[in-house]
Amino acid sequence: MELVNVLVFGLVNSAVLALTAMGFSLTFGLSGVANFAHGGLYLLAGYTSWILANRLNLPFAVSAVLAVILAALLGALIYRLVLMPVRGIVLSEVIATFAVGVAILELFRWMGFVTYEFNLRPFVKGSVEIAGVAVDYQRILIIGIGLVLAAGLWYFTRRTRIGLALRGMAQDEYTALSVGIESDWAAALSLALGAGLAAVAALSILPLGIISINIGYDVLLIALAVTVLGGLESTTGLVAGAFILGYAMTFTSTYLGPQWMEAVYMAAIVLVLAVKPSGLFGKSKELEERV
Amino acid sequence: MVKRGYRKERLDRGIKARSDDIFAIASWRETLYLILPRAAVIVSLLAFPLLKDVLGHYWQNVMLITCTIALLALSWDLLASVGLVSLGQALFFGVGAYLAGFLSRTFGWTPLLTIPASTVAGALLCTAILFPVLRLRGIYFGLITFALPLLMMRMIEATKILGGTEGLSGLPPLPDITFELYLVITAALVCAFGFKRLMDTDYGLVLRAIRDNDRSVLASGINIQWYKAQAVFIAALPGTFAGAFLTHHYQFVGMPAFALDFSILPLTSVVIGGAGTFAGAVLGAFILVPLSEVLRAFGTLRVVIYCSFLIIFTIGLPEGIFRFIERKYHQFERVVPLEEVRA
Amino acid sequence: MRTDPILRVCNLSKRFGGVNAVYDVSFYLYEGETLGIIGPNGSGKSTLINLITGFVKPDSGKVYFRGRDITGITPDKAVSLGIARSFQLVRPFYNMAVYKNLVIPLYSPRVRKLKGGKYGDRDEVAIHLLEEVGFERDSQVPFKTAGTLPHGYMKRLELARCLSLQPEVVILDELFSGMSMSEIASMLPLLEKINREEGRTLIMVEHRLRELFRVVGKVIVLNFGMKIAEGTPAEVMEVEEVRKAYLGSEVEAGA
Amino acid sequence: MKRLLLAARFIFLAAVLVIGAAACGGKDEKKAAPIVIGVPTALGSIEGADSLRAVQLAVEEINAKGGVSVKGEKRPLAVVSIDTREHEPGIPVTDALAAVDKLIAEKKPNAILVGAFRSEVLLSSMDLVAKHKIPYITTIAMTPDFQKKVKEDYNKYKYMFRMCLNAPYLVNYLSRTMGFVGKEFNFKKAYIIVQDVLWAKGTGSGLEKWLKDNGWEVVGFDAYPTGASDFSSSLGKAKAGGAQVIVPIFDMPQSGILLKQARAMKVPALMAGFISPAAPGSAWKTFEGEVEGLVNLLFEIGPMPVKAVPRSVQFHESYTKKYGQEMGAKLSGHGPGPSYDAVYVLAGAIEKAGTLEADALAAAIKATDMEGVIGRIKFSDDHQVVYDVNPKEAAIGAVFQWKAPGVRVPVFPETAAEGKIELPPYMKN
Repeated sequence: MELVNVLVFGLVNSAVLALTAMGFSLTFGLSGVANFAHGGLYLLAGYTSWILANRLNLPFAVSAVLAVILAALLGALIYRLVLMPVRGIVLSEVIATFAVGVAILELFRWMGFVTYEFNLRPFVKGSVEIAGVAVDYQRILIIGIGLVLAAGLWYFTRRTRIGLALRGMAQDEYTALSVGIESDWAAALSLALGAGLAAVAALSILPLGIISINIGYDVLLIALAVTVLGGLESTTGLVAGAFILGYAMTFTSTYLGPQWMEAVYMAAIVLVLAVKPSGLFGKSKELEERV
Repeated sequence: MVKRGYRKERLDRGIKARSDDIFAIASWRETLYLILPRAAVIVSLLAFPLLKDVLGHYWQNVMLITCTIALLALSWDLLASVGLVSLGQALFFGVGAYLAGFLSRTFGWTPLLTIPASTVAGALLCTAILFPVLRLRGIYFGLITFALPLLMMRMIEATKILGGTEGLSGLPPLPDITFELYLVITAALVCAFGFKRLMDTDYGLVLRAIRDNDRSVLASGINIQWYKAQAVFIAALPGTFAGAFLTHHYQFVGMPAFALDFSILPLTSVVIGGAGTFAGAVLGAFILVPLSEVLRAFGTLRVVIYCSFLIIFTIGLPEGIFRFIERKYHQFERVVPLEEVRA
Repeated sequence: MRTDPILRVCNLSKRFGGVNAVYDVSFYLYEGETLGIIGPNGSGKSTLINLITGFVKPDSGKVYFRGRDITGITPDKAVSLGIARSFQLVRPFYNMAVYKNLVIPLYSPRVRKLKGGKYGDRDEVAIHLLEEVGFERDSQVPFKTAGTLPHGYMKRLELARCLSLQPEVVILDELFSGMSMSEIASMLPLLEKINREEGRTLIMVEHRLRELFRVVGKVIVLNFGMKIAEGTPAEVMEVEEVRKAYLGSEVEAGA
Repeated sequence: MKRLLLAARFIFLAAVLVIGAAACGGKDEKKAAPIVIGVPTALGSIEGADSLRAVQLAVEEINAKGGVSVKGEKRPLAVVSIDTREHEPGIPVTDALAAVDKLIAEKKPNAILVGAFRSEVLLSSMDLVAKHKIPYITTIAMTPDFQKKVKEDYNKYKYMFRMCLNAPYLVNYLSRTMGFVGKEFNFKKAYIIVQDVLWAKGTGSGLEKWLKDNGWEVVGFDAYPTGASDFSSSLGKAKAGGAQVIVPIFDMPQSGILLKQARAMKVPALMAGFISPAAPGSAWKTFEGEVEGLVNLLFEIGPMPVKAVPRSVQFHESYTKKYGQEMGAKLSGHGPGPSYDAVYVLAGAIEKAGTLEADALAAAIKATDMEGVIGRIKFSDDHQVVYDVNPKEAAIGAVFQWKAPGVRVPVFPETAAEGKIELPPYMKN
């Protein structure tokens, strides 16, 4: 019973982590930009959907679609306005996007989105019993969405022409130019796709609780943790990282006590990286192998 | 087609101290030209504590925090010149802060003893903590260092050591604010000029070489890990000092000593000021911290405005303010008629 | 009765992802000797050097230096013992002045132990070394940033870096590639001086066989990671396998 | 050059923004030498923002009646606030203290109300306040160490008072609730889930001790780090262990997940404790009725009107009138009540002392005895307002239960109760 509980919710937690980090990982894999505005975009989508549904009384589905589109547009805009002038200076990219993310989050705080009333509707209500453990449909849906998106992402970057070209560009711009893709356009697209994925994640995960601003900061940390553990640019790594952390958390929480959850989580990252510095599935950038 | 017009021409004044080339200072005027900017900074910083009646207690406190962040920024800049990009300066700060708290709580030492002791011991401890991950490069090293302070925080929270979530309060204070100011300002100045001098020696050359091309350094018979460890130790010194110092200033140390702000602020200071110059790091801190204080008037909007400034600076002056000023100081512009250009 | 060989390589092997980069290679070299390592592209020459100098750890086999086991030693330790190498793809410290490039090796524990030296002194030593490898006297070249050097000069800088370490064994990885005939011609006396007058043991990996054979007394030939021949240049070129492997690949490369 | 132009344009835009904001932000309405009340707290937090609004409400009321008389002269009250951002992750204590410092140095407040949000900020700002000798009434941070420190060095810290309750009182309310539940429904098994912060853990372990002493079985006691977003392990254990009551003690928004997850996992237990998002009146709508049956603490009354304390009803009405129906419904369960009262305590003390001098004022505050929103206000020797169960004798917190169709029914203490704890619908069949 307890084991079933751990297995089921470990899976749920892994899916939540994977979904949360997916947008960040995609953007990094396609354009090499570490988008530290990820958390800001995530919450932006959540709040936008809430405002549209509760203030303008739009149907939930419409509000969700609009929120995803808005996040994607903003992602592209961030590239155009903020990232393009500092393209290639990694530190400036990180700081600029981090500042954008914090600005988004704190703008919502200033506008008074700090109270406890921001609740997104789950896609489906109710729960079902799996081997004696009751799980709600929303969590099962999260697993499903996570799986579908991860598979889609893998297919997109490995099998489609445009995906391959985009990925090629992250390594070598000439290749991409020869396929006829303009570098800036592609990078903007990768930011937009990443932001869109962040929005999808927000709309499926946020209904589990209520929306609050500090979640935005946590989301960025989760995205970093998962992708670093798995290897920054790899979809397989993303899934592996999410599973390791998700189950590590659930196991720790059940058998060691929840207060150890984050300590174990952090220790796992530090340990993995100390042994395999570029993450589980990342391309190694160690000295020995560059010679 | 023939275009006529004027263009601006930039000329180098050609007076620089300690460049890679051989140089000679010819006259008093040129000596003054070189020394004046440095002297002005040192004098005005050292004069600051004397103005306590004019500026009041609050701005003195701001000065303390500014210098603290400047120290952490200097530490960041030194690490970066060996090629280690840290996203976790809070580690140094927190280790120093907690060591000072621990030493004075357990052994009852005075701050005059705990500060130097925890500065050195803290730097050693940080070096030991970071040693296994020194072979990581680029963003991976950054992300590990990002995680380490958070890990420390969680460890203290989970194990309840060193006061757990409550922290240690009621620690002994330093004599008075003037003393504190002189201590921290001197530390910042010594680090800024000392680091600059250090990087100009052959030793510093080796450190810079490790960042540029570690393969050749290795083939030159130099143990990279060992030199990186030394660099981490040196870089940790100002950080642990800052932590120990603020612990005694506030007579309190707690989990927020590992707070994200202590990682982010130094980093942004360097980016604003200009990396690799040390003076830029200090300048950045002296812009960002007071700016953030001035912006307090805006309440919760403050952070948004602050972030906007940050974005503008990073986009507008990617080389950093210090390099910009330096260039302007060493060059003069004049307008010359444009030669005929055939297009 | 001679002493131990200065360098002895026994059954060295290394696999990269299922491919034998170096397989069961053995040779030895006495102090003051010269050795050429030749073979077609991808035959494992550079890997062999990486294995000896510690940049890559071997899967099996041993390396001895003056009878002492140095298998899997770190590169900086190898230098400390007196084994210096150059790289095929030269990457100097682009942002530093040329002579400052040499201050780095001059700062190494080996040189400090042998010569001492302090800040400022090393600059002079560096400039002197540069003159030795053929940088014109009194020119401004040593004071330019290394990134602006033409390729031939970069190669010489790389050689100067090796020599600055006062090594007992000098391993040069394709020193001549990218150099003009006249440049190579000017290098040959220098190499002879290093070997004959200064008594340093010399190992050269080369494609330019004719020039190589003027310097080295002994040659080993690699193909697909395996040693297929060993001997004096004349002996080696008589071996059928060598001619086939070498000419075959040359033809392929030409096609 | 182009880049510079770009930068210049951006800086210009930013300057316009700043100046514009400054123009909007400036609100000077100085009359004859107002008495300045400083409010340094986390204004971005719900507790901090509501507390500031409550203080402003009280100040307006007092000013409408002409102000506070000091030695016969009627002087108005003025509020100056500063945001300390304490509630945000990654903000060091030093930053919050710098804000307090700035407020003191620049606005020279005669007294400070509301004050620190986090316990460690409260503790570390005590020395600062002692140095400046400013009467300080704190209404949010709850650490028991505050009283310990006041007791240890009374002369130094005598300017500091606390009007919100602290952990021991919470234990008292919760244990009495549990006593009632145990008797009424014959429950004997409880599961405690707390946030891994000082006050919550303190409350949790205090309650655990009481439960064990009174014949309960504590099935489990888990502490979750702030920001945790999955509670499946504890809920699973609670369900498997047959816990009849789950005691959650959380003041983070993510505890909303706990509430929803307990329903999703069909845990057949009564929830009785503190979940901050479930405290305001708007929670029924937010959680779409899933809060039904939840027994929740209200740290201090005021945000929820209790008929037995007329001032609380009055407060709620005037708050709703000033800030609107919606704001009234969102009022935080912790902070606003005592913050509102603190202004009246201060005003009363000033009139009684007849001076703004700190020592006299502190003594006058210490001697306070008045009817407030939170009940009867009296300070103990260690400068903590006494909380108990009878609003005629002491300040009270309250325990309420969410009942259909979305009302909060006070169920404890008996003196203020308007209903009884009932089993939620999911436990009835």
